[in-house]
Amino acid sequence: MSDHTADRLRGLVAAFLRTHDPGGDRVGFLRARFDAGLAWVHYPAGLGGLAAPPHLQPVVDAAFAEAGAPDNRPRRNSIGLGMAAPTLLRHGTDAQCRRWLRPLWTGEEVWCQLFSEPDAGSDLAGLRTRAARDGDDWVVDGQKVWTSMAHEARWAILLARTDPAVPKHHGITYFVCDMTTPGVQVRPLRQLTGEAEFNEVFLTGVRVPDTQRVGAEGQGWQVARTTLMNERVAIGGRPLPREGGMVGLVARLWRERPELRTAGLHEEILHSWVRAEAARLAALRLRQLVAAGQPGPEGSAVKLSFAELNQRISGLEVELLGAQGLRHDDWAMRRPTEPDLLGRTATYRYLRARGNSIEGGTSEILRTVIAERVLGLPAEPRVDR
Amino acid sequence: MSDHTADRLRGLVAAFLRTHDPGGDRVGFLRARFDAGLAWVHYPAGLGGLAAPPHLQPVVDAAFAEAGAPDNRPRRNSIGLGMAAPTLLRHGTDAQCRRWLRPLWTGEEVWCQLFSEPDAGSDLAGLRTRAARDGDDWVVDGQKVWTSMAHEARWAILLARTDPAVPKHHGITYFVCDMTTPGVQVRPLRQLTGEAEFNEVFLTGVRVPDTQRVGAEGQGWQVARTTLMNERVAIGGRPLPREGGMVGLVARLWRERPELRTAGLHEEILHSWVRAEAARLAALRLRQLVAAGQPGPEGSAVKLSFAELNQRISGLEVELLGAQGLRHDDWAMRRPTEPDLLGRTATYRYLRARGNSIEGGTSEILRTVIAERVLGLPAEPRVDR
Amino acid sequence: MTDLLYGADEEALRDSVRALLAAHAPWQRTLARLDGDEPYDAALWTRLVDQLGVTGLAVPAEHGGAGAGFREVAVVLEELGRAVAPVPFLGAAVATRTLLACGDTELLGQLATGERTVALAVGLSTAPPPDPDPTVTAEPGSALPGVVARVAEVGSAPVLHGVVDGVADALCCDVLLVPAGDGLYAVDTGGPGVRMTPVVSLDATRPLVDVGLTGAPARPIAAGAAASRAVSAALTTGAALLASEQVGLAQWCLDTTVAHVRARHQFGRPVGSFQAVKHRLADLWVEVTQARAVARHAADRLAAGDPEAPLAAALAQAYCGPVAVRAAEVCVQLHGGLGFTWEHPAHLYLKRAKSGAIAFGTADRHRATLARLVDLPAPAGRR
Amino acid sequence: MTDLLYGADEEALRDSVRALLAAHAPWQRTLARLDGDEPYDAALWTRLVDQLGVTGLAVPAEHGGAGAGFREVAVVLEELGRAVAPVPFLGAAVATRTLLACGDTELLGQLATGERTVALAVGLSTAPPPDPDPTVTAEPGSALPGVVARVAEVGSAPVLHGVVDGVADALCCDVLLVPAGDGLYAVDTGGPGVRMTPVVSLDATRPLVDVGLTGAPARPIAAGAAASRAVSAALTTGAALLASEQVGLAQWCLDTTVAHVRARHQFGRPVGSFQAVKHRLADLWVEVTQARAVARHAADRLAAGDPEAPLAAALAQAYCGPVAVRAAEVCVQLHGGLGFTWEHPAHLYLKRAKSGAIAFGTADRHRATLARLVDLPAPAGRR
Repeated sequence: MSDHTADRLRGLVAAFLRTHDPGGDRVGFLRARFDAGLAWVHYPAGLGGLAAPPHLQPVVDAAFAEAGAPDNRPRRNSIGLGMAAPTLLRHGTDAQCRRWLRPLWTGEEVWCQLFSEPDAGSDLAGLRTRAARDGDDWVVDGQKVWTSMAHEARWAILLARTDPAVPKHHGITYFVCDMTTPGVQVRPLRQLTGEAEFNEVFLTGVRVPDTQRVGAEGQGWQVARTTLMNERVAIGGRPLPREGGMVGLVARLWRERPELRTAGLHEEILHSWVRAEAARLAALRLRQLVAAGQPGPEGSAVKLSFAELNQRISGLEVELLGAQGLRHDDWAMRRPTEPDLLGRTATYRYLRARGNSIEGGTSEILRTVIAERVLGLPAEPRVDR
Repeated sequence: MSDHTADRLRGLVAAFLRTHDPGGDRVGFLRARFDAGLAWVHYPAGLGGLAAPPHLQPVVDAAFAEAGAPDNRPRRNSIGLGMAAPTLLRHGTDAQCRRWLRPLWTGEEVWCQLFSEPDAGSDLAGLRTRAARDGDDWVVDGQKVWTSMAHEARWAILLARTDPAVPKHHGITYFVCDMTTPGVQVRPLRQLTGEAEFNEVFLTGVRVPDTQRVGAEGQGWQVARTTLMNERVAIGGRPLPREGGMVGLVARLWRERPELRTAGLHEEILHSWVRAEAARLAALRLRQLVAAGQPGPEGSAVKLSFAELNQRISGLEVELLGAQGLRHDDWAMRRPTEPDLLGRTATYRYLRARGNSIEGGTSEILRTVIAERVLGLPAEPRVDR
Repeated sequence: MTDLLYGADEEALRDSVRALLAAHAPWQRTLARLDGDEPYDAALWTRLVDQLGVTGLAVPAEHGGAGAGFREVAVVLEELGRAVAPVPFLGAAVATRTLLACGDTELLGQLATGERTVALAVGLSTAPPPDPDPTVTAEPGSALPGVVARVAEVGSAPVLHGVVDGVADALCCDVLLVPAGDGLYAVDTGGPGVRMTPVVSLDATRPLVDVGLTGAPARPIAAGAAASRAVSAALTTGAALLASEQVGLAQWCLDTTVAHVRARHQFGRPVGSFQAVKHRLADLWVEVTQARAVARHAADRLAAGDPEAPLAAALAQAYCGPVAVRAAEVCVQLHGGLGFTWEHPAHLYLKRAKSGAIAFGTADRHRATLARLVDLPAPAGRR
Repeated sequence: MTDLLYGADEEALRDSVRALLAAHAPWQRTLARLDGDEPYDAALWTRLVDQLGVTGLAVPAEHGGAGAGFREVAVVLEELGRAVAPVPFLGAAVATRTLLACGDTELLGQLATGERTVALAVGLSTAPPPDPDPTVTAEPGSALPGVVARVAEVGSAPVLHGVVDGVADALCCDVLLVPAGDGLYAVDTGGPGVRMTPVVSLDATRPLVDVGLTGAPARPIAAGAAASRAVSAALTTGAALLASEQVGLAQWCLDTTVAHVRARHQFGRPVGSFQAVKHRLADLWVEVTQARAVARHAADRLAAGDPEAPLAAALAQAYCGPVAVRAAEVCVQLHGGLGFTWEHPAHLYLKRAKSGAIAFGTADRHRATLARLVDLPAPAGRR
């Protein structure tokens, strides 16, 4: 147990704010906050933290927000903050942590993820990208897909096969790849909304120094598992007020446009409202469990049900709009850096939400994970190892 | 092609009725109808038929029904008529057909089915009942479950393992078992409705003459597959008028009891009505396909969707009844010979309908059958052969 | 803010109840009772009251109770739902809320100690009124849900006439709280003019009775708006607490089914290794997880006396009732033929779940209440 | 009795349409069109009209048509749905029904031969009126769905003013049939006072236009109840026929998904060997099978001029619209990341399906119509 308390941390923030102007230089302020251990308070001292309990992080964030301090634009660097940082902390060397964590946290360096491949989606361990040893470097060749932020990222976390002779999970190694290295080619991947949030990344003779290997050679799968778990919690972990998600948009529409109401859609909106509120309370309960030091396995449930809800509610919204639901705003190819599920049109939301049950682990995979890890049901007979 | 036409068969029925009084001795009338080839017109001459096309059977049945002739109480002998008879016709010897088909069709001898076992339900081929050769007889030992009509039946179709040394599907043989043989013990199997439609049957040293074997030794699985397919068609094949099934009961309740109506249940009854009508039209289309000589694979769909509908609609009916839905008629142990899904109370229907997705092939098995045989999807990796 | 967790005291209480039920109310005993004449397990009830003091949990200490609250009552109900136990605890909790609202401390004290068993004489299917505030209705009496009895006087003492059908947890009770006219009355079931006719109930572990009153002597305990508010609060309490029972029931169905499909083999594999079975149970687990949060929220808001308690109760019945039914239906289905037999306990849970989906109003009525409370109005007029 | 099968002529027609579409409208071409300026495929339309005479199918031979009927039109729509083809055939079929009802044989003849393309100027989301018999409404004009234009006169010739938003299959049409005042008028789109503004449509393969009329010269073709009946019949026709398009679309989604999961391997196995995937596709197959029967029934009753055609049409849209949406959603999901890309055709089907769920009224409106037609009335008053 640490001797940190919420009050003590609020005191540290207040002291920090007395010597650092939240309205001054943005990057300078964030660097100083990192150096003061007030970035991730549960990280070790020297790496942005104070080794405090994780549930005190919201206290610190709230205190900075109240003071009008700039944040580190977390949605712009969600891979870096949600996946790369915890993996580096757990599996990286001290030198790696010192090189990468500070500019990652301040947002000076954005990160992306080179995991999925055209033939290795749900079955990520089936990946084919090769990394071959050459002196102090690895030479990487292959193709990755579904990489968000690749066109803005400085660094990527990368999974590549370093030993094709051993069974599939065993020959994979985890690297950090500099996206400015020659041989890294990024192409937009247009999605059904017309725009391209994601990219394909082609790796041709890309040299990655062995010092950028994370974890032991051949241990990449174990290293990645930490990260994949973090991705799911990151997606599902934000707290919502009542009607805070998509259901709020359709509820507002219902209230403001009485001429659209029908008895059938009334039942549907009530069903959706009930399910959204149940999912919200379950997510809140998960946060309370985590805060009480009893993290449960409910994280996968949160992602699964928000995907279903987003799809159901956006579909309802389009039908409720009727004539207007037949119209879209724009099919032009664009390059957003993050999905905008509460903005744009209902048709955009409906289409974009289809991806919620595919990205970050398909709903099918999540159900299997729940069945096996939570309920303890037996795995299927395996034919691929 | 045969030269039978609907008109010609109606003429034969008319001629038969001129010499046989439909109001006279019931069994005598039915025996004569069988002998005239007007029982199953698509069966061969001498075995109750005239080798006519199957779609002409309804013409003959309608003509007899119009004349007020007695029927053979088909629901009382559904295993005999739907499963045993077609199997005997296809796989039985001439002597077997001549011995069994006539009293089966007239209803003088009721049949039951000894297939399922406590540990072999969906995986029927995993059955353990043994039949060992002893001279001209087989000696059968084992336990069977879910046998309807066993307490009234004279004969049973029986699957037993005759060779435990070969893989599971290969060592099974198909027999006809006389239910009056010593060693056959029938015990009621009480179900969740409180009554016992079904039985457990214990077979202890039961002697079955080899002349009652159907098909070759070890070929029982192939013989049974014919029968199992027939079971599904038999369950789904009856034609229904609009609102002819359970949906008619709940629609009548809705019309007659306006005080029970709520907006939420209105949507639910409309959804159910739509699904019931869609299922009915699909079943009708299947009949039209069969009549046109283009039998499709839709039979499994019919059974699957009627099970779902019965469950959904009876559940709705109980809720619509409200206070009255909290009451049942009687939990006493009784011995009905068939389910009465349109009689008794809504609570009975709700409970009894739970079995619709289990009996005669679970809904899970049916979905797998559709996926593999209709859609051509690959089987799962098998670990049991 | 709402507290959705279980406190240490609540966990200790759960352990005690579960241990007592495991020792004295295995399902085999409950099942055997169905063919007997005594649907309630009087001995079990005595143990719960005497050893664990369950009827006193929500009663303040100064009136002889434990001074805990409805969060604790909800925990007990989770365990009773898990065991589908045939005891009149839910009815006692509803009666407790009624008496707390009326301020009838004497009867409350007797209820708390188990000296007398009390039930509210309202049909089990009665929903809380869509508007929990009776002041908006014109006639005060019309806001009393379930009013079917009328008041007369013999000398200066009131007597009641009428019938109340389908009352739960009343079969063995000593006192009925009867809404009649525009008031609420206590009627001694051992007195004259009271006839209790048992009903063949869908859920035989919660047997109903039809109550007939023919000049039954009655003691007024609340009148007018106070009576309306008491009955309304009682029905909201029933709806909120039933959700916890449903969570316990659903969890049992899930746990039992998971255990079964792990053990049962078909096609040379555990049934639970088939993906469609796994995914169905994963979806059910998600629903049970959410139902637990929803039920906990309803209990917590009830215990806090929050004005949003009716909203939380409506949400609880809109969500948890259907989840419990689905859980019981999946339990029967995935047990295959076994789940369809009388000898397996699954049907006890199925009948309790389906009965619970009607108790205190069906889910659609609670959705309609939510529509009012969260301003999602029905379309004006007909479509 | 209703005939739910396909006749030999219908199968031959299907083969011709399918072959033509395979040769001239592969999805790659349709997809590429989305980034261009011409959403409709005029060349494909010309082939369908000239080589196969699709616009004449439902027109009697004496007016220059093929004298087939709406069953055959439905077969063509199944194939167009299967190919998500960007041609204005559904609109032409609706216009045909309008003109048949009005008895305007000259325009009908021009439509049949393809000399002129005609569309009914009503927003695509307009549902058939719940009561198909306009005599029950008090004002004759009020029974005209989609009326937004008004009639004026210049000299003795009528001209129209107003807007009609979101009209389908009108982008390239020569003649609009416009409900206005209490009549129905033919307006030449090449004439003065007509402005057609293209809409960014959810389903870009069925592009909508907003029609603006400012003193557009118009020729009356029906008035009063006859006009109402014509528009009502036309909308019922649209609802009934759209179901066949939806069946074709759903069947493509099912077939394409089955092919994909048979070929795609993950975890060393075809994705289609996983039980949850198999069961989901089996359920979808059951739904598509039923949708086919329902759509066939609607086309057959329409062709037969049965008084129950409105009931069959309402059933068709209550059932087939949601099935098509589910099929397209399953198609995207089971294609994984691939199905989410612009480069795979799944989204063309998804957008057509979702758009179709609104076209001619959403499923819930059709359920409400069914409630009237089969005597399952909504609860009186509010809950």
